[in-house]
Amino acid sequence: MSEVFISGIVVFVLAAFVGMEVISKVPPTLHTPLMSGANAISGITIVGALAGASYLGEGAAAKVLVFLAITTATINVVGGFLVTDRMLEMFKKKPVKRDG
Amino acid sequence: MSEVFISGIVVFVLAAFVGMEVISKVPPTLHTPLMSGANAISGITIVGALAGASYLGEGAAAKVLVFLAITTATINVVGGFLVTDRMLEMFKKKPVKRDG
Amino acid sequence: MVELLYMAAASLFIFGLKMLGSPRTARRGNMFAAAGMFLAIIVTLVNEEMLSWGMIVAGMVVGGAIGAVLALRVKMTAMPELVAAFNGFGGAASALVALAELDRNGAELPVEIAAVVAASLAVGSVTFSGSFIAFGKLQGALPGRPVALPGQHMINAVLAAAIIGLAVWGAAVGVVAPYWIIVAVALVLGVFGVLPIGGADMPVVISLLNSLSGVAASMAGFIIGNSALIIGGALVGAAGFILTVQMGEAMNRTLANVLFSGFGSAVAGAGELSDKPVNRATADDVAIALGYADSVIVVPGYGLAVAQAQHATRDLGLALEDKGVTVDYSIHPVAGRMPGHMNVLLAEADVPYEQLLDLDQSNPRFPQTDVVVIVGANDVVNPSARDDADSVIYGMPILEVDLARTVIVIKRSLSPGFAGIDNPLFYNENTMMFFSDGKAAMEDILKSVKSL
Amino acid sequence: MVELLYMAAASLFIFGLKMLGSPRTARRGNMFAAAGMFLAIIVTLVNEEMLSWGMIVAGMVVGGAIGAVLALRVKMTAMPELVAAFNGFGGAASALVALAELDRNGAELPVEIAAVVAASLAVGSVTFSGSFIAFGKLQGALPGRPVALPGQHMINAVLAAAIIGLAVWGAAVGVVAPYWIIVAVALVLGVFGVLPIGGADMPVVISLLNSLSGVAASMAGFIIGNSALIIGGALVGAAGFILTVQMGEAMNRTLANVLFSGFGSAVAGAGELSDKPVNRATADDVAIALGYADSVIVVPGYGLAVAQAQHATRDLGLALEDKGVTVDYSIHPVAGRMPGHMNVLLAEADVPYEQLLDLDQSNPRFPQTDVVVIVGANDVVNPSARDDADSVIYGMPILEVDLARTVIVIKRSLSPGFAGIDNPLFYNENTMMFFSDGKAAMEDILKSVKSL
Repeated sequence: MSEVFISGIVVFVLAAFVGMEVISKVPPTLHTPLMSGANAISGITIVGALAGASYLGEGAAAKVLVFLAITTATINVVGGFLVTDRMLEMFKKKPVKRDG
Repeated sequence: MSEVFISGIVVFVLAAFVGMEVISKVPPTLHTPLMSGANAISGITIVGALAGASYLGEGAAAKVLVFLAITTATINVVGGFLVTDRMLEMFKKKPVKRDG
Repeated sequence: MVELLYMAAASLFIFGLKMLGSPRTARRGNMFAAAGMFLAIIVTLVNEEMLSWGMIVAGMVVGGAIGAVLALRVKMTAMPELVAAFNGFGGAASALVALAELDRNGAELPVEIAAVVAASLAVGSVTFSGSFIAFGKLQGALPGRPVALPGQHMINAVLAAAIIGLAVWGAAVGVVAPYWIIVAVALVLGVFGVLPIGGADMPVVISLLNSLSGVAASMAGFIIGNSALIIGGALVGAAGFILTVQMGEAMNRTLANVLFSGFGSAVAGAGELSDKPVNRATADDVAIALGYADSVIVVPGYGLAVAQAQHATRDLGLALEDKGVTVDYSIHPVAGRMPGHMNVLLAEADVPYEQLLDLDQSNPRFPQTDVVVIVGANDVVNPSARDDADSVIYGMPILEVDLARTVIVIKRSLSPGFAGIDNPLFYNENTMMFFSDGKAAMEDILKSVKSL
Repeated sequence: MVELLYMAAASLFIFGLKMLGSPRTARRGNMFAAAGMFLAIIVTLVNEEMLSWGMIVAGMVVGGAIGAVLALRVKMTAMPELVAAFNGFGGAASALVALAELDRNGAELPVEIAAVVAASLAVGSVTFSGSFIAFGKLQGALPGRPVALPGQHMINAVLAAAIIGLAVWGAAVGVVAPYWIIVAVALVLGVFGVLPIGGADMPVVISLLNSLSGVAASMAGFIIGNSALIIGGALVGAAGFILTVQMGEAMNRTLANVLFSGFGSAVAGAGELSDKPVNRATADDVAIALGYADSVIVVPGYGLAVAQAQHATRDLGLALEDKGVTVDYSIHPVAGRMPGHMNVLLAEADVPYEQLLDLDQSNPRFPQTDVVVIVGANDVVNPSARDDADSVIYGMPILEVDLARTVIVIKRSLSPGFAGIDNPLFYNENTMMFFSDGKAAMEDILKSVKSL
């Protein structure tokens, strides 16, 4: 195994520990926005898609794959962060207008 | 900067996140054993001392340095884990003998 | 330098996730995470020699537009579908990245790279097809109840084994074909994996798919040797896994049980419905019970979301508060179709955060509560889980509403919940059944309360 | 493979630390961490071509024997000294590893390696000398009060700047000399850094030195490119840092203030002692107050440790419980000389975990408490921190014992605490002062209680 790959494993394990620790005490009320925010973070794969675009040759298949990868990842990223913000905005509303 | 060094930085940052998250909610009662256990873990530098012993040449200075490194690190490791265990054993004692 | 900037982006993800865990900081946390993503994208665009700007811009514009429209248009009741869909797109993106790398480098790979390519394709594809099956179930295009072929588990086990076999083939021989077959098999496995899972188990399924989309991204990170992907993916994978486990605990079931039991399939647990009489109530009866109570707790369930009754429910709550009644809302961890689903709906309707009680806060309160109103919930308030050791849901932590003085159940009919079992609560002396659609019921009760 | 085994060892550290955070699992957690260390050592011994077995065995036997004897012989009251000493050895080991690498490779190093060598030497040496100054203060060989040269802060700033200059020199010229000078300067800086810090601030200092010993190990890990050191060191560095911050918060002071204020130096805050009269009490007076109380809370401080009074205190507590009195113990976060110091002492004396109250649990109780007994605590119960905006300790969270019906203070004399300020509590109407050594006092009171 290459050094890069092994240090990748180390990084993976540590990041997984961080993920577990950070999440384990979140109140149920925030589970939906948390999940949708985490989902947006998993769109980081867009970086992989963009990197793929940097060494595109002439093959049509590669072009289609990379284009689809960029598109789907962007849906995930943009949609995920936006909808999370929309939800959290609702949570922030003050309990003012009691006259409904 | 070498790749190894950079991935070292990544590993360092992630491990620091883990350390912060893991500790931040510890009850005050356990602060002393926690600190003494953590202290024993910092004795991991013994691995560096042992590695140093593997390529010792003839220089007397190097020998002295490595010997001292192994000795001090071992004090830290052995003493740290033992005393932590001793403390925690006391915490485990059941509140039975109420007749003092 | 690039690596360190990626690390900074990953740190923003970590801070963002952490802040998402607390109501005060959650919104800023989401922005931190988004800033991390922005940083990672910029770094990538600057660093790589981008030869195909046209494609990049096109992909990001199309994807961004679709994502934004979906995010801004979606009804809060449809949030589980949307999150499922986004999960699916994320999984697809990771699999596509792996395919593109395969196309570029060919299939003669070091064994560990071959393994992560196969893993990325398999996990990404399962996430994609599984998420869209979940989407279909949640949206109503597919039946919510468990759907399974005979011997479904065996079929799925064979498919999973086939994927492993194909991965070994790919690694050993170094040809591209097995990888494409992995994609096909994994897509089928995703479909077959989610179809047999009932609607009530969706919170677990969505959490798990969320976790898998992270794992897929992380595997893609190993392929291209990018630590931002590895870290970001691992964070989400681990966080989703923790949530999945918590949801399982909230149902007193293991993950394997949720995934493989076909729980609530009509055959397994239907039992007989009791033919004992129930106390039928009218809107006026309910209004009188509520209007003269000191304390009322509302227990919402998925039926509330289906009926879009969250605003009507809150209007009733406000009217009761005007009459001096204390109103709170008890939310079971797996109420609805994703973790926290009910909280989002009630927040949308401006119910203040402090009135939302979780399981641990609720149960000590019921014995001192005058009236509990159940809207569209069933299994999570079924006392069999506590009393009947033979029940399939025995041991599941429930909201013990039967300890309140009076219980009002708003429901279309006596049909059982997703667990497919009868609910003794409905036949209790102190239970009143109001058969109606949730939203209409709330509006009728509100009218009656106002005329008290 | 080696790397993965190191990662496994690091994972054991993480699980171990996590388990150390909860009473039920703490002991197993320590064993997990020790198992991780064992694994890391074995992996290293197997992996490297060990040419000097004699030296390795000698070093480990000598070090192990010293460590074991210290760990098994130490009195619980001397725990802060011991942890300080172990910290010091850890820092020394990291600096020695860096020196050995320097000796082997020479000083012509890539700039980033030169930087971590300098950091490892500086942090390790500061940790070593600072820890042994703290040890001397705690043990009584050095004065506990702040000791400082005129212009000490300026001197220390110059020393720190000199270290940075030396590091630049070393990196630029590539000779060994500056690194050795760094060690010398850092040793002096450690001495000068800790000497001006008063005994009451030791919990912060010990936490900080603990954190630094982790940082030094992590830096050593960068030098030899070993992830076990990097991870283990970073874990401890971060954990120690969090504890340091928490201790600072418990005193309402910033880290900089603790380190640089010379807080409690006699000059700064002595003020005048009030010449108001106090209520002197005898052992019999105290015994009557305690014996006829319904609820008693004992507040221990460093004086309890100095007097070795933990067992006598617990005996008195048991005697009171036999008379039907409820007895609890309130522990301020910075009571004693290291975080959690008092908890360890009371645990040693078999006081059950449930009777140990922290700050947040204690304060709501005092107004309903009949008698509070203060043994060897002073500043942490000083109401000036709450009432007197001019006090140097104003804003520090205190145990509000003055709200209890009766307060009994056991103390050798009216001398002020480490903050060097008078304590208005002593002159209150409802305060009884019993001037005596802590242990003798407890034994006398016990005798009187038994004869009630």
